[in-house]
Amino acid sequence: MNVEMILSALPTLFAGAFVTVQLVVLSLLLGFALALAVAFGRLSSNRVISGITGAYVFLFRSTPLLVQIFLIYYGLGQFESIRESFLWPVLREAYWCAIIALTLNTAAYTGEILRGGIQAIPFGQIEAARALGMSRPLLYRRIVLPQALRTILPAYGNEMIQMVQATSLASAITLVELTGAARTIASRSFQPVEMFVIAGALYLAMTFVITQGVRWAEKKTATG
Amino acid sequence: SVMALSGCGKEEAKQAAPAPGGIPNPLRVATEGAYPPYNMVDASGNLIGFEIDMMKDVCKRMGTECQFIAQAWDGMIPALQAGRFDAIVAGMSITEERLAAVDFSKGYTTTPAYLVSTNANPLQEADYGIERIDLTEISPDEQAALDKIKGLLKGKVLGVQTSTIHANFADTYLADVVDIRRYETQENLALDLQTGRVEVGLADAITWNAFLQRPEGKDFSYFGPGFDGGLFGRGQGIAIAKGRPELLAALDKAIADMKADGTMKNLSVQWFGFDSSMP
Amino acid sequence: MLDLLRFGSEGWGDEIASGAVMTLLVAVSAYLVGLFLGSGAAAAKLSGPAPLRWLAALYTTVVRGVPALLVIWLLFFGGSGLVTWVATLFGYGGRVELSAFAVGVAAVGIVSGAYATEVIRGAVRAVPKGQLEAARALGMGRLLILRRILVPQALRYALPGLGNVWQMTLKDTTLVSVVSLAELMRQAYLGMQSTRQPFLFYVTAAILYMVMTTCSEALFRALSRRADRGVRRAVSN
Amino acid sequence: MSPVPIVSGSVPAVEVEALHKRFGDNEVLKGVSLNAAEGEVVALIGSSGSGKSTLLRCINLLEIPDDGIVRIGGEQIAMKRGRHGMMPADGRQVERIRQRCGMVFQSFNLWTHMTVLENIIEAPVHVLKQPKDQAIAKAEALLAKVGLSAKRDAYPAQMSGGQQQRAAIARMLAMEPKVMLFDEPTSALDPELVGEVLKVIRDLATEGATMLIVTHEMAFAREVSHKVVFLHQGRIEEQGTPADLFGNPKSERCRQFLSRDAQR
Amino acid sequence: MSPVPIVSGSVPAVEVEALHKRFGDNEVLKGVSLNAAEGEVVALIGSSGSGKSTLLRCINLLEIPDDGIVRIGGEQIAMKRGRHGMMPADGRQVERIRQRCGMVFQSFNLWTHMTVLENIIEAPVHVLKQPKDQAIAKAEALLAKVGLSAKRDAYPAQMSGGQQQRAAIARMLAMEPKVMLFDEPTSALDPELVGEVLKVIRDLATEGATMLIVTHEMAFAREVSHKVVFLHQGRIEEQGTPADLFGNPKSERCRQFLSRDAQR
Ligand SMILES: Nc1ncnc2c1ncn2[C@@H]1O[C@H](COP(=O)(O)OP(=O)(O)OP(=O)(O)O)[C@@H](O)[C@H]1O
Ligand SMILES: Nc1ncnc2c1ncn2[C@@H]1O[C@H](COP(=O)(O)OP(=O)(O)OP(=O)(O)O)[C@@H](O)[C@H]1O
Ligand SMILES: [Mg+2]
Ligand SMILES: [Mg+2]
Repeated sequence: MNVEMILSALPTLFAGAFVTVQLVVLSLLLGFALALAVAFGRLSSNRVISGITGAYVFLFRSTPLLVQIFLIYYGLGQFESIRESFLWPVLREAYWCAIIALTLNTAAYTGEILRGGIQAIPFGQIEAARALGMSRPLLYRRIVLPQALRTILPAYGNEMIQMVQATSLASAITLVELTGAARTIASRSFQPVEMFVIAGALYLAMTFVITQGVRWAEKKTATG
Repeated sequence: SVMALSGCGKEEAKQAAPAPGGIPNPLRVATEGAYPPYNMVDASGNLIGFEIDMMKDVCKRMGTECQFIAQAWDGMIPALQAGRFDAIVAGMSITEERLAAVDFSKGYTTTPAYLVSTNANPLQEADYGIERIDLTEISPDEQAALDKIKGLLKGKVLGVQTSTIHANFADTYLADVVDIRRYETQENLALDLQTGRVEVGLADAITWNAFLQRPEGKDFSYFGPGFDGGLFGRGQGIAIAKGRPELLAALDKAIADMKADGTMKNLSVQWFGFDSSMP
Repeated sequence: MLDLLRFGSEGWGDEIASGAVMTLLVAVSAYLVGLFLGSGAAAAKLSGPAPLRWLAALYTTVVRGVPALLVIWLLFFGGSGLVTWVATLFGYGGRVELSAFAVGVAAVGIVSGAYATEVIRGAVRAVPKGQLEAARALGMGRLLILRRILVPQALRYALPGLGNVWQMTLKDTTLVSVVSLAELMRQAYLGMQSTRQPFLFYVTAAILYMVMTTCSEALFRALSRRADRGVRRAVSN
Repeated sequence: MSPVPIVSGSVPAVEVEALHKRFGDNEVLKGVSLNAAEGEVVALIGSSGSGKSTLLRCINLLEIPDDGIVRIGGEQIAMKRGRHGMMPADGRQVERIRQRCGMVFQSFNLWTHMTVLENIIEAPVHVLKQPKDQAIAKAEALLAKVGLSAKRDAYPAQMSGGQQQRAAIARMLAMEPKVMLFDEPTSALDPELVGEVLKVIRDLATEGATMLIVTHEMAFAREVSHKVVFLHQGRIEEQGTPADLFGNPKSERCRQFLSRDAQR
Repeated sequence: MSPVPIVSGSVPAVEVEALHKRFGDNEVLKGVSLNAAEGEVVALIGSSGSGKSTLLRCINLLEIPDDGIVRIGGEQIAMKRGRHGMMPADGRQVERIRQRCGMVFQSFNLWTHMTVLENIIEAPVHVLKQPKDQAIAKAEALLAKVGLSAKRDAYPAQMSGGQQQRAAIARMLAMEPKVMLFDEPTSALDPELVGEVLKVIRDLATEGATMLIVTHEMAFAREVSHKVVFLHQGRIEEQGTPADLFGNPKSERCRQFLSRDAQR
């Protein structure tokens, strides 16, 4: 193993890892916000709203993420009208295409998880809040979501970890994130194993941070 | 596919016991089946293509029987090392990187690499003063043309297919002037040429021909000289696990014979439309 | 153009269909393996002795931490060696070759199991304590409580998460093409590369995946309805 | 001992007219009409399943009545015809009315993710927008009143049945509602604590709060209420002052119901 | 009325010796010793939070005591030192004992995914391996006895508090346990139903069942029990026949506790 070569590769790998972290954090944040809307949409008594969100969830959960990334990056780029619209400066960039695709994808899965968590809340808990005159938004913010989040923590941990893995697909649209960086160096340096071991360790570290975070949150929300 | 671990698992490279004389019968040959016209699958699921025909001939000359296995590109080299088959014939270019992991027969085909852009691009108009650049030994003329190309490409976005000799070439010769984008497949590179996200693409002539002949490719053309030799120099070869000299020698002999009696050229013309066999 | 999808030797229909069958076979078997592993690991995490808990934590962290493809490769290239080694311990001499199908199912199942673990663990935690106490107070044994009370109630909380894991497993089957299993995506890719009709083949594959997911969604919904019997919901849909 | 005199009785604080409610085929309320003047304490008695809880739940719209009118402080809850029968026309109005109309549940329904103190200050801080420290001060006073100061930071799962019930009462009192609905507020309490609750209810009544109390303890009903209502199979079979109803029940069914108690 | 005479008293059906239980810093049971002869009905009274529920839960090992001995029908529950303090040495033994030792919970804990009938036949069919039709026949008889025949196929969420409580009692009775632990079995019941439960308990006592009953209703305790035990802050402060304990309490604390009830 060539230590010098590995040292010289580290800056590139870390730069790639930084892009990965950005993708994960941004798409998780945006995705969660969207997921809330999706979950509420699915639970809405308005048939149109629940129908639309249902279709969205179905579409994004039933097709591979890679296909979604491709469609957003290559598919939308096919249309002359999009290339000439104000959207193009954003859609032109692989970075934003990746964020959009990852966000839409995680929102569909997270929305489903959230819906399950919300529906699992015991009836009486919500009634008590209603009886005290809480408005719907307040009820959701103070009672429903805190309790739902507690039950969905493990499942949402899964989703966050899968997002870390999923960012590697962004290398398919030329983004040099961690996997992309490792590949590029590997194909130049003839030392693929070392590169992928390092990249793997970095991914594992990110996963570890998430699992520990979930464990911490679980402990913190445990109530007797 | 997330990671290409080509070259991984050297330590487990224990081959199946070699047959007497070192030539197994049948010879298990892996191919991708998705790289026309080198290798592909027809509508009834049969493997066909230049390499399939060639390999059948090679096997006949070695006095053995070919048994083809269709295998995704990603797992090929590790599976070869693990002894799951004896040879890979999949349009695989002979590169230093791969030579560290496996042995290659002599090359059987080669094609020059070309740059492509839209017809309207000013790059098309420039005079490069030379048709071919042989990277094995770069002459002053060739160096001048190379410098001119670098000058004109400065600041532009160049697309290549990832982990290919073309990517290596771009890394070695152009990395300081262009922004290199890496694509999983040639198809994707072609798509981004059309959207304008990349201005210039680099790939081999056979691949470009297929694109330029399609309706989407009608707005695009080659420009500048073709590149071969040096980095590109070794062409495509048959990969086998390390430490099987008899098999390697037999493959080399069969290929040399096919080149000598014109079989290779005929097959090439039949499948590619021109002679791309290596001298 | 649709001629390309005919069955028989002129068309790709039979190849695509066999790919879809292979995908389903691998996915269903792997999902079952995953549920089995996931239940075991969740049980270990919830109430196992310390060594088992650590083992389960290691399993879920590592397997979820590295790309699924890597797990498949490790099994594909390391699995035969391991099995051979075990076989020699039992006095068997030759080399054992694992079938590609077994390796593919095992690998995807191991990944699926790591995710299922967390879903199941969360669901079990969500079952109100009183429900289990009532069963214990009636002298029901651990297995009986598990079968009659815990599983039916935990299913209510687990089904959405398990649905997600199923979707993931179904899509992870595309990775088994590296062990030369001709699943749907691989067949579509072959057809596309050989005919240069990417649109046709990708759309066909996508539609087939959607058919599979539609059917499985319906199944999960039916299961959910059954699991939710007797539940009074303040939030419904 | 007998209940405090009613302070004011000009406008009925709660008015229910011809209320109907069915679950599937099962008609649980078959036209119930009921008045409670301001400051009046009404005890609801009746056998299990007679619809007492359902009646309370209909009054603050936790259950949507199929038919009938509910007025709180003279304000009628506007209803409209929805997809599945009737529904409230104005969500805001329902929220506003619920703020003035507190409820203690038969099964307590404390929020499991909050400590007792958090349970109590939740609605004052977030619904009434009281400053947090003020809400805490009041919550602590209430906890002291119901004898739960030591359990301030315990979660519901860590408390005994009686402790949960008292916490639920404190949670409602913190909102200082004008109308209070109690669903068996003393079911988990020992005689000593029942006495405490009785005292609290008397105090509240003097301050003008109107109360509807479902109870199984006839002695408690007799002591606490100005009016007793006997519900039977979804109908009001009889109502009157405690003295009248307990002393001299008119309907056969009511006599029978009370006889069991008298035997002891 | 007074309790039925004890049929047999040779071997104590339940024996508790020096039981200790703490939750964190809070010592809830501080050395409780208690006997119940076969066929004896023991009423447990005491203020809220005094440890009554915890004591019942320790007896059938739903809560693991920190120290002390529990014997059921003369059989001592073997304990060993485990990871977190004490634990039962033999899971089988615990299951066997629980089959003979039924419990009705303060919060009912009916299984929400099963109808009332399914709740009742669950343990007889799967634990005692009774034939299903036989179990159903018996369940229906029990439902009739507690007045719930109409709710046979209802889910717990569709029932009133009193209906749930009666279903929980029926679920326990279906196992025909020798020892029965009741945690406030009448809290949600009206006087009429309390009378019914009283009758059931008397019948069971004549048949030789031993019962420990936590209750807040002193009248009920007086009528149903052979022995009354007053628990105060985790200790048994006083015990005796109902006549003695209610008529002439010795300890100051007990007198005070009972005085509230007498006032009414
Ligand atoms: N799981 C627990 N964690 C911490 N404290 C607990 C737990 N369970 C009970 N306690 C505490 O133990 C004490 C006794 O509780 P227990 O339920 O035995 O009381 P109780 O006598 O049944 O009262 P009640 O009549 O109100 O039901 C209470 O102070 C309670 O807060
Ligand atoms: N959500 C529901 N679905 C179906 N039936 C219900 C529902 N809620 C209540 N019921 C039925 O309505 C009837 C009245 O219930 P309610 O809870 O009002 O009785 P209650 O008078 O409060 O009795 P208890 O004294 O036992 O609490 C009961 O027969 C009950 O089974
Ligand atoms: Mg009720
Ligand atoms: Mg208790």
